[in-house]
Amino acid sequence: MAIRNEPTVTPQLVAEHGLKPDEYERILALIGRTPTFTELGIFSAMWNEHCSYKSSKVHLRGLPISAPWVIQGPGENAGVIDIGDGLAVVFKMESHNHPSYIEPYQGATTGVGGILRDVFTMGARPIACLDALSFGDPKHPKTRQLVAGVVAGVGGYGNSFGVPTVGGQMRFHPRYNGNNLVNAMAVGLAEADKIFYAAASGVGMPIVYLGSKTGRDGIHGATMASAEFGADAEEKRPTVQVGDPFSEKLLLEACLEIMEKDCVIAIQDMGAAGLTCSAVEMGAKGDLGVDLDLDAVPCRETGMSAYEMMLSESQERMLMVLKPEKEQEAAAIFRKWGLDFAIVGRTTPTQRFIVRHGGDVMVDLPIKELGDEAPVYNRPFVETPKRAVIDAKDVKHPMAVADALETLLATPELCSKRWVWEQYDHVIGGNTVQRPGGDAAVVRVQDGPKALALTADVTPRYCEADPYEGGKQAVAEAWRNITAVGGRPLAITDNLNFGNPEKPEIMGQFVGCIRGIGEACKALDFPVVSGNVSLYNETNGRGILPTPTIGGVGLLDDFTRSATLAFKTGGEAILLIGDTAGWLGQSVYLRDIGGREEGAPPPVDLAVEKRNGDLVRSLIVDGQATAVHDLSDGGLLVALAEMAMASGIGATLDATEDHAFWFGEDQARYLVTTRDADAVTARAKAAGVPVRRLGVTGGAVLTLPGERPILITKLRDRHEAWLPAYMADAIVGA
Amino acid sequence: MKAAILVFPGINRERDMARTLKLVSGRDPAMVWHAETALPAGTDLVVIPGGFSYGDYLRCGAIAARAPVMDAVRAHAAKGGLVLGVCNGFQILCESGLLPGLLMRNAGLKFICRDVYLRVERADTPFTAGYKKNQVIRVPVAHGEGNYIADGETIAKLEGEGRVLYRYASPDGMIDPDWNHNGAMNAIAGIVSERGNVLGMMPHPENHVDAAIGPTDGRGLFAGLNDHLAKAA
Amino acid sequence: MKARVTVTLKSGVLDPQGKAIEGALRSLGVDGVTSVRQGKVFDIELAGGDKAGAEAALKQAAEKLLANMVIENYRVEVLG
Amino acid sequence: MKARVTVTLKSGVLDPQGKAIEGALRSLGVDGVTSVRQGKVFDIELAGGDKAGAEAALKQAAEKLLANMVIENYRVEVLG
Ligand SMILES: Nc1ncnc2c1ncn2[C@@H]1O[C@H](COP(=O)(O)OP(=O)(O)O)[C@@H](O)[C@H]1O
Ligand SMILES: [Mg+2]
Repeated sequence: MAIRNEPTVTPQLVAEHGLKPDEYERILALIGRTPTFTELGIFSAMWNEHCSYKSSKVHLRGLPISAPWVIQGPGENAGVIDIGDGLAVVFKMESHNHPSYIEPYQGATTGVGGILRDVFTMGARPIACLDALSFGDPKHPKTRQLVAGVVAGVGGYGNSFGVPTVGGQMRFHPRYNGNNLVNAMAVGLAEADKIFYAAASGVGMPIVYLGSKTGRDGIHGATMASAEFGADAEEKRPTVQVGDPFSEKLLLEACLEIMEKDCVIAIQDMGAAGLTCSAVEMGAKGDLGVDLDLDAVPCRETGMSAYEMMLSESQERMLMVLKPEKEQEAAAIFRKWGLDFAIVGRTTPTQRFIVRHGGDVMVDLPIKELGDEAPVYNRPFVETPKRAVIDAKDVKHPMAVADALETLLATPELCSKRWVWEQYDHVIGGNTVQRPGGDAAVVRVQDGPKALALTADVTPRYCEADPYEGGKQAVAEAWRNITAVGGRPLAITDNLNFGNPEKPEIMGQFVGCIRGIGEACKALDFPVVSGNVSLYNETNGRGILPTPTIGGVGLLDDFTRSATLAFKTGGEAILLIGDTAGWLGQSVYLRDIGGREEGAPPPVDLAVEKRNGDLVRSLIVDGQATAVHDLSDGGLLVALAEMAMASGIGATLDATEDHAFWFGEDQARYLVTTRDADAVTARAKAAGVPVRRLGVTGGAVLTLPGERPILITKLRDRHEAWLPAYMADAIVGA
Repeated sequence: MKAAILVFPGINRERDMARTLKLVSGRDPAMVWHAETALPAGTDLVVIPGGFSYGDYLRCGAIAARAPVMDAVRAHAAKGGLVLGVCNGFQILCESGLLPGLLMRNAGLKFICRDVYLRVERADTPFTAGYKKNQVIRVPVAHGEGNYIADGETIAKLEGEGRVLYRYASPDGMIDPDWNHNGAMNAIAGIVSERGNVLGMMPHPENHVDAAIGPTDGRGLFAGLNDHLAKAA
Repeated sequence: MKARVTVTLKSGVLDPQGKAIEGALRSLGVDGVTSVRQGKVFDIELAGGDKAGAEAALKQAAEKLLANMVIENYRVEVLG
Repeated sequence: MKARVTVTLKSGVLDPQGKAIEGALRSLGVDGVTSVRQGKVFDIELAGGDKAGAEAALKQAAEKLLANMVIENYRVEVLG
């Protein structure tokens, strides 16, 4: 097939498309001829890491993905779980790392927009978002601007679209210099028997294009190199997409309306590799062919080539297979919402992917093989060497416990992230029971009494030191945060951010983390239902910290039986649930007070996690716990201070202990307050859970034996001050 | 209370508002599409909810203010009918000329979502009848452009005629720049029209009505309206 | 036909964003900036070739929508 | 010295603002509008009288702050 106006496919062009020589051989063998330029573009898009998961697939297969409540596991736009009463929760997390570094505001907005689309494509109305952000060293000259842009972008999209952003994470570490991470999670609610999928069915069905017009957005570097061939190469085209939350809000309402009217057979959003991926997926999943006519595609720019249209990543677009008899009705709905609506193709019985443009057949490929025959690599990996366990006795303590606490709470790692989440509308919808600032966010389901507990977690420094334990810990912490509000953890989405998988050490991190994640999911009955892999997060040969972000979803049967972390009143006993050895390796204390980022991370005993967590949850549901907080970064005293700061109520502790006890990061622990310490202790003993009374709530200061009293208001001031002060001289985006 | 909620493309708190009106009055409000040219017969309260009408792309509320349905709202207001604009609704009312002044970008140039405290300046209006004078209520805000400004003369007039109904305040009711999160002139959070029948306010009383979720201080506004309309009927 | 409508804040109207940019420029080491005011431009393409008609239409557009006459001024240039 | 920096979107970059305004103008009955692109202007006052120096400083300001060079173009005019 030779096509007018298209460049000839040369080895150089193949290389510019990121296809390796053996991958190209595979293409030749598959189609029996030289591909056209547009076909080459399609292969490069379908077979790149992002779409094909070629480096990660073999390892992802090991993850547990089922449970009785799982309706849809990985493989669709988002995962779906059953929460009873005929309702389902649809959720997924996705990264938009690289674009957010190039253009932080737009990169973040389009990340949020993309994940929201994944969720409402399945027929769910988004009810919450979360965001997990990693930035470089605060002292790096670019960091402040990246934070300002990304946070404004996450808010800018979610606030306008109208979904509450209720939780997330934010960290700084020099290893993210040059590679900040933006992971966005969306959670939606649907009727369990009205979930929509991508698989087309029926021959001769109209394929409909919906949403915004197609422009030359996000067409990749390889394309730029060959842009001279196009009709108008007047200026170097940016590869950054611009988000349009307004159009997406209209798209949401229009999609839900036509789904409600039962017009839809199949639906797929146009995400990465836009029209290509969505059309191929619809056909391949339905064992059908697809015949597209690009002359019908609504375009924003003139003279767009087939290549450009097939690879454009313009946002806020969808592809649908409609019931033919409902075409008029659907068109009217879309027009009412002011959105483009065009029939751009039909399903065929041939299992071929045909693309026509200007009278030419530009593409004629076997549709299933485009996806199924993508290369899969079992890349070589080396296991990350184990690090030495640090003996707490060998750690020097340069300051008193009280001073260390005040210092820690004002570090970039542990300071309040209020500056971030106050830029997010977290109350819209009227269902946010627990706002950001607690363990998991709690969002009421419709009029209740059910509610969802939502969290996003990972501790990258643990993953770096020991990928397997770090992977386990990320899942365990998500499980723990849900438990700490009284939720029953149901399922997770994972967003795996790593460096270059072609390096055996990085691949070793990846494999180790996945093993840990899988093991934790299995032990905690907390399957993976969706996820996303982001590789090649590397600058100057240095990868990011391995960052497998875990987005967790749990269920509360009755949200009035939940716990928050704030102390409720004076005179209540403070109990520590779980064992404390004083693990300082990889702790924030060791790094930010001791100046040593060293050692093995705390090990995670999953059976103990489960036992301790199950007890805490039942204490909450039975009303015996008045405040609950899980212990994570910073350890016991940091968690206790957070409970005090959230309430303005102090505490008197009578335990005489050392720094390792107060700041160690041993896992599977919680702080609980109660009016009836004896009853709780008895229950813990019966369940075989270690419990220890630390002191009592009350007053306005935190008192520890042998330490100066710590004023809660002062602590809070320092805790709240760091981030706003750091961001104060951020240059406001013009 | 026969309420009608206007729905412009990009509005996103219409469901929150509808739920609250139902909760307080027991009656579902009518949802009125922006392209309509008339309000449902018998409408006694028009509500313009929050959101980002038309993406707030030109100026907040500017495009919506010129939509067909706004002529019907003007006519309703001219007859003395009640109009409540919240957040984007307030911006739309200013842009449409139904209220004076404008909402500029927050002084800190960032979107802010948090609970704020409002001092109720007078209780003898339909929009404040559910409160006591000088009562302090806690309600959330969620906006990037809520910084009320007007020229000196307009401000003097608003103040002189007692048309500032809600003001940002400290928890104990003091007017204090530290508690004026968006920098609004005279800490203005909500004003009424000359006739007193059109209220615009930035905070979201509709999000604080349900004890199960949190504070219920927003309820008074809707309960007051409901009682007022019941008496008038 | 191409045209440009420029909308600027009336003098005396506070421009917090302009102020912030002013500060930012100073801290970026751009010398001598004494004030910054931010405005908008609209680059508009029009069908037909009637320059006077276009100018009238755009004046109307500016007053009806593009500018808020309470705080903003506008200027129309039809570039032809 | 007065100067103006005009920042506009590169061609091909999506302009949701412009698109919404275009639609609004049409429904307001402003005739013949075929496209609207929105940009920004910064009216800047500078101390001193060195025109060339001002121009250089503003170019730097535009590239560092006023324009986002990934998606925007800028133009500096020193009006004197
Ligand atoms: N980027 C963010 N977006 C929204 N909320 C955030 C963000 N970063 C932190 N938070 C919120 O701040 C609180 C503390 O965060 P974190 O210390 O990570 O919690 P935990 O240790 O319980 O996982 C949580 O409620 C979290 O949801
Ligand atoms: Mg926690």
